[in-house]
Amino acid sequence: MLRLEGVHAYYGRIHALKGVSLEVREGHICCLIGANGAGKSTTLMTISGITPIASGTVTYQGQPIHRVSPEEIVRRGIVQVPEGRRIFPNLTVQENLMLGAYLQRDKAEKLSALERSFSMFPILRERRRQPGGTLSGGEQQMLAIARALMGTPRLLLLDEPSLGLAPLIVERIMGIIRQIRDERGATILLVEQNAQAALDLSDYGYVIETGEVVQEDSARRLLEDPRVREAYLG
Amino acid sequence: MSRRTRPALPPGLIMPLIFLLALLLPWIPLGPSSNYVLRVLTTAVLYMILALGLNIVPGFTGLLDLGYVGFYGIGAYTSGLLAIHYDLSFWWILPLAALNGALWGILLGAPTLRLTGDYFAIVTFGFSELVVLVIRNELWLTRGPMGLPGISPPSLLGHTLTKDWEFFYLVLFLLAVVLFVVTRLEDSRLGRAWFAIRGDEIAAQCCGINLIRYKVTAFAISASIGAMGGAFYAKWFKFIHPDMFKFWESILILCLIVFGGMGSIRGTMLGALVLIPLTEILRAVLPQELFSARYLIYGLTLVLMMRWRPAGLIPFERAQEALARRAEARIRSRRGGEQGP
Amino acid sequence: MKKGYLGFFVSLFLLAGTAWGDAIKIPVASPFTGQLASFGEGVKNGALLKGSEINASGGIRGRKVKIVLEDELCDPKEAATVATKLANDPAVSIVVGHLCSSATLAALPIYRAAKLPAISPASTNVSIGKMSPFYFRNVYKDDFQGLFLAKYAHFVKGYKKVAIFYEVNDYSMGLMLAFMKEAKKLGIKILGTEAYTADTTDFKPQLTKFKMMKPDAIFIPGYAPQGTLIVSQAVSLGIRNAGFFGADGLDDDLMLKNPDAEGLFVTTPFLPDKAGPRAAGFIRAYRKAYGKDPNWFAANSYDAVGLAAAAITAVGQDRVKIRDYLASINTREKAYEGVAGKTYFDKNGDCLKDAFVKEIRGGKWVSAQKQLRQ
Amino acid sequence: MGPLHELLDQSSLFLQQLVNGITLGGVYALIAVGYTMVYGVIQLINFAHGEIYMLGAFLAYTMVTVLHLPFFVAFILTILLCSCFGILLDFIAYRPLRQAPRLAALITAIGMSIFLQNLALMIWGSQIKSFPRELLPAVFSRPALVLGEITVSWLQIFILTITVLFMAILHFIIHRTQVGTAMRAISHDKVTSALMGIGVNRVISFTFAVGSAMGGMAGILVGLYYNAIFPTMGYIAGIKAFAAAVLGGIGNVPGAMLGGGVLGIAEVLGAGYISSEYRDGISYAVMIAVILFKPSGLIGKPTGDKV
Amino acid sequence: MKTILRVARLSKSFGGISALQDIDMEAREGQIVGIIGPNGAGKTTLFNCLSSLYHPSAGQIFFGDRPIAPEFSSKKKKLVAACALVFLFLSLLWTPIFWSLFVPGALFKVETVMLGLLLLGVRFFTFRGLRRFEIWAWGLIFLFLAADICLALFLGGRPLSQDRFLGTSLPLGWVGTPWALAALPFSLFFGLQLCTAPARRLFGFKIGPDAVTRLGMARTFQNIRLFFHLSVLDNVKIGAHCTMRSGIWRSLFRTRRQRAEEEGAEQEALNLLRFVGLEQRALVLADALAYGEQRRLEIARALASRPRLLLLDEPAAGMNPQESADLIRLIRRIREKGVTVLIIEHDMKVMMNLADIIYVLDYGRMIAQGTPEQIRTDPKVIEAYLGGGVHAPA
Repeated sequence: MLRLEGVHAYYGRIHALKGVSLEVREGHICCLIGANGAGKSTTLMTISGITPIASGTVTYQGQPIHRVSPEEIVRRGIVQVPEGRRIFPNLTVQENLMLGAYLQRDKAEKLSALERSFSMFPILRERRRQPGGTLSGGEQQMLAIARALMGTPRLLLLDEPSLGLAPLIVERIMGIIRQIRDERGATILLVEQNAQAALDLSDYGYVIETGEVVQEDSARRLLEDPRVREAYLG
Repeated sequence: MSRRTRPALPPGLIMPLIFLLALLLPWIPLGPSSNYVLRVLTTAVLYMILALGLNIVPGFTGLLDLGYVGFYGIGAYTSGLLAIHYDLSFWWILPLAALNGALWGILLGAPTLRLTGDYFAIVTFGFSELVVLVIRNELWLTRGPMGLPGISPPSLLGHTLTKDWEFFYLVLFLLAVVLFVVTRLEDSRLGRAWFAIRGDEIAAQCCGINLIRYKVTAFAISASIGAMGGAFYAKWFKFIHPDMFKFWESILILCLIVFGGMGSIRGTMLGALVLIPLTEILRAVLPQELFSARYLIYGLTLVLMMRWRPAGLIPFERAQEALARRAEARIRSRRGGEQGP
Repeated sequence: MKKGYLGFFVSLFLLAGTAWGDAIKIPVASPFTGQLASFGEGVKNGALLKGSEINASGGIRGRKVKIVLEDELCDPKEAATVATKLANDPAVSIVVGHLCSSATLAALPIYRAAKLPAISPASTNVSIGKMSPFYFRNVYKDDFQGLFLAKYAHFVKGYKKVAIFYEVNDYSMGLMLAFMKEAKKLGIKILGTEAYTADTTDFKPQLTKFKMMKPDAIFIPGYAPQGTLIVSQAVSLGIRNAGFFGADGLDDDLMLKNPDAEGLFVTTPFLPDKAGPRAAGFIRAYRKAYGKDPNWFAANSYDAVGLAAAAITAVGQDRVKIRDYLASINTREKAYEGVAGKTYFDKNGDCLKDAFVKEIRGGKWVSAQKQLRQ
Repeated sequence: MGPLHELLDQSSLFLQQLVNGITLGGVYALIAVGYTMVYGVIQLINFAHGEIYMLGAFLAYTMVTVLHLPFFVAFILTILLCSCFGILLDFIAYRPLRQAPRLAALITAIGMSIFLQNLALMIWGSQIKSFPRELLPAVFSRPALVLGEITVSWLQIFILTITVLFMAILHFIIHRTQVGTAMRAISHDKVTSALMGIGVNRVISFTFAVGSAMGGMAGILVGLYYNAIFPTMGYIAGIKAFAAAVLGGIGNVPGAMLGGGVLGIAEVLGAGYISSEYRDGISYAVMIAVILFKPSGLIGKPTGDKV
Repeated sequence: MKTILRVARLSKSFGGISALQDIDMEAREGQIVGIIGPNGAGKTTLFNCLSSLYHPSAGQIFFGDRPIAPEFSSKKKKLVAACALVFLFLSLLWTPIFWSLFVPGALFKVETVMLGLLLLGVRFFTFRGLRRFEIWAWGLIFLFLAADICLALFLGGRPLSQDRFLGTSLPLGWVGTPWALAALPFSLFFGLQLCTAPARRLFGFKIGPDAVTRLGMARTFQNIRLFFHLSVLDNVKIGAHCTMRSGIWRSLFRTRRQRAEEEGAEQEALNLLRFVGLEQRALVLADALAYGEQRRLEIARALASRPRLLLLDEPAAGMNPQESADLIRLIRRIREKGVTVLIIEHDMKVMMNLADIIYVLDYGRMIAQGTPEQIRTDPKVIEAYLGGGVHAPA
């Protein structure tokens, strides 16, 4: 479904990606694990078309998308939940959600999408009139995911959904991610530091280190790999 | 140091050589218009001084100062009033004007320098407009829009300066003084602190640099150089008028340093040397209707420079590389000294 | 044109001074562009007309005269640069200019240092006269004009209470001070003074204040672009039974476009129908050349060029001699007979001339029925 | 004159000044909206906004006098042209610098402002132009309301109505429509907005278009009200409108309205009661004071810089 | 071992969301103290509070015995508020009265009322600043006094009618001047009082990051913050800023003292660069360095201020294993120089064999503290760090 080949990218002055190649298959949950500053977020940003790539290709359903505007990428069904949630704190929950369906022109369609996300995250319905900034961390993460789902993505990019959340909530979020794949049929590319949680959930995994993919395998085998255990699981 | 190109001359010699050339300039026979050429060059050197002064704030500390002309005006009026009411010699007036400029720089800078960039620019702009308003309206002090005529020319050892070449030498001398000050400060603890502030305010703070204090210092020095320029201007023109210190002047000077390279001393001087005579050339070349709109070209310069060459003709980095080269020479000579005996 | 110099800096500087060949150069420095360009236009037309007339009658001592226009935008700084350029040009022996007093004051020290005489057709500021022995003007001073206006307002119009709305500039304030001084003597009550700056367009706060004072008249010692706005804003505020008057700054056709300005009167140094017989030819020629009536700027600059030409004819192109010649025109008997009356200078280079009053009637400038003689 | 009479005079003077001030404030508010919207979305002080206001006045003037269009057609056309011009300005000058340091964008804005001002000087000359009265709807020059000594003209009412109307429309656009929500989102976080599929540049262009339309409209109204159009009119008005925007809280449309009103009244009362020489000084002083003591303005929310 | 840093009940919240809650920790001289926790746990916020870039919402920080973030007891807060209020009322009443003393009838003039209203607004914000212990607010009070004096001078001899050309006004207010002169020493005294140490102690002003650095606490940043346009050597010399003394005049005249100081700083900077292994790169501009080199340069810059406590914010981020190993050696050597080190790292492995004591932050709270051994086996840590249900290998 999505394929990166030899992608080089710069983050400011830093050569953040040094030839990353990876592939996400339709219907899979695929995860990208690595330390801080390894280039995980940059990878997602290049897929979404925010960070321009210096060389290499990104293809989505057979078409190159690395020269396409972020807007068009979203229109084609790749939606990202950025790191640190990045909800709009001054907008209400409902406005946040409606922004997720920005490209959807049909009003009725929008409302039904809103209804769906409220049924998936009942807590958001209660808080629909509150500014996004007043939600707790977990609620914000749910809002961020719900907002991304409003655009009915075919490929969902999740950047560290467990960031700064209490373990119980992390578990819930992970459950939701699986639910999204199962119920909505979306393909998911998950970037995580919390390797254990991520690998538990995923079908396939990549390990990224200082801008290079150093290991890839099915999630189960990665979990058992001594090197991965040593490096990321403490 | 990959980008480095070694100059044909030792770097320490270039400036004195240029000065020497400048000193010879009045004696090059240029026919009847040589005095006109000299006057244009005097203006250019005056603007070099002003640009060097302004450069300290946006160039060294990275804050956009739109109120520079306010200090220029303060200097000019200090000079004019002191000359008229107290008949002081130029050599007293000069430091007094600089001091007055610095005083106002501190007064303005202390509360405003904690503002972020855009707001700071706006406040300084407001300040310069207020200065012009005060000059224009306080008749008892400045004669307002009547201007201040009859300022006596400067004198040296009992000789009153009247000739154009004498003023040219005087302004060159001032330039040398300002250049001395600016280059010395550039390569000192103070200069490094300014550069640090320009680079990254938070990191600079975490290096122990008191932002407000160093910004205010920069502002005060910049203001006093501006005021010195104004003092010379008043003594040179012998007449000053509030209209001479309008916002346009600030823009013109800003344009000089943007064109030459913000933060680079040589760039700043080059900017003045190119753009000021250009005005005179435009006067000769352009039809009159277009000449009155010549600021169009300055505006365009700002826009285009920012778009295509934001660092100017001689970028800040080049100046820093030059500093590094100087440090290298210093270290090498010290090593040589150690190994010698 | 000067397009030929589009080359090198140096050659440009070298040539800029000397390229007009054999003709006698008489530079005219005034604002020909900028806010005050409409005043400069009169200066330009008058000077050019005189120049071509001199040439048509055989030039000065057989040499042609060339009027060189120097634009200084009424900006003191520009004026100083222009002055330097002229002062250093050996082909220039006398300058006609400048128009604005601030420009004149900036240029003065330079002319003085270069011993270059200059005649201003329009700088009325009081302080100019004493600044330089090389400076002359064939226009009256502000103090005279202000005094004259006060007298006129008192004796002819019979105003008792006057409010003054002045611009913050040398011209306007000089007029105001002179007016107030005389008004005090004559017993006119000054209800108040308010100021505005040149780039203002909203005069309502000040006018509202005037409205409550109920003045007989509002004195506007400013320029026409603002004057017309002031008048129409005053009328729109409901100031209806007050008269408006100003000085020569308001003497501009711009005022005529404003229907509210009906009845406004101004002083002027030159009135076509009150001028002597000498002026008739000038007015005819001017109408023919430019299709309109000359204003006082045109008349004065016509005279100033005439004076310059007379001086050159008399003593040649030596700057100091020209100055001495001009300074010697110091009695009414020796006066230069121009289209705007006789011109002779006092020891400061100032001149004493009559002022006339004209007013707007039926959308046209007409001379006031009652004139006041000195 | 009895004391009662004087009191009456004084109070009607005050009321008339208030009317003048409110009208002036309405004009400031209309210009200030352009600053506020652009600043709100991309944190840029669009110095050239005052020039758009000036262009608005000149375009309408040209259309009325040269092309002989009816006034209201010229009015609409000018507004449209101005908004196109705003988009163009953004496209040429600011878009290439979106990633550049803010200083660069600010200098570009100043350069653009000077460029436009002098361009207008070149095209239209520096002399003050005014709308020929016979080409305007006659109602503008008639007083609408004369209450004793107080006069309110139809034009004043027209200006105020338009100001209030458009402020309401803008408030609606920003808070109730999708593009308004997008604007607010972009002002907070451009990257995330792009990730939501919002065409960031398009929304910014829209912002420029709306702001410039308001500026152009203000230009026409001022041209009518004071009957004076000249190339430097945008410079002072622009700065004062910026002061109004800051006073109200920059990035905040009702704030612009409030700030404009307060500044207009302060200026007129200041000119009327304190010193007419320092009239511009009052605006500058208010602006400096607000920036120093409460940069977030009267009703703006403070925004902290993140480390 | 002396305690060098003590944090007590530190809390920090941003607009209602608390990033740190009730943090207690301390560092002793010569220790390497680790702070770990997952991303977003509030580690960097803690550092920002320590280096005074943020002011904590509550709690205290002591560096040695100096308070960096003094806590204001409610009693003290009330005292300050009362003082401020009294001052405000006094000055509000005082201004028109003061003016009316030399401007006849000023009390009843529109001008006075309007200016009074304007000043009322300004004074209101001053009042707020005072309550928030912002030092500028006190500066403002100073300014008010100055403004009153200037207005006295300015308006003094002038009749307040619009008509200043007819009135006989003197350029300086000969009536106002004595009053102003009388007020001057009073305001000077008052202002100076506020700047002196006892006043500072009473009101407990916040101190800025620069002051913290001068006290001997230096730091690095998670996202590298170098002066990229300057040379590597100059970066380190800027770090040494607070060890140097020469000001404008000495720099202008290049006195012997200044030259010696510069030379010394340069030598020390070169030594430090050798210490971190960047000596060869001393004269290139910092943006030409590779990522790992930039991190080391940041450490060198921080060391140049001769700190007693060094804060390292994720120094190993983005490094490969080889580089992190070098880094660990470097940090050990720093400790050997007698510098206490406080490290943030989310990578447990680095911390385990480096730190003497580890604090674990999670979700803004301190959930555990102890030696690496204790931490490794703490169930709460394992849960927070690795997610529920999994046990880390012992």
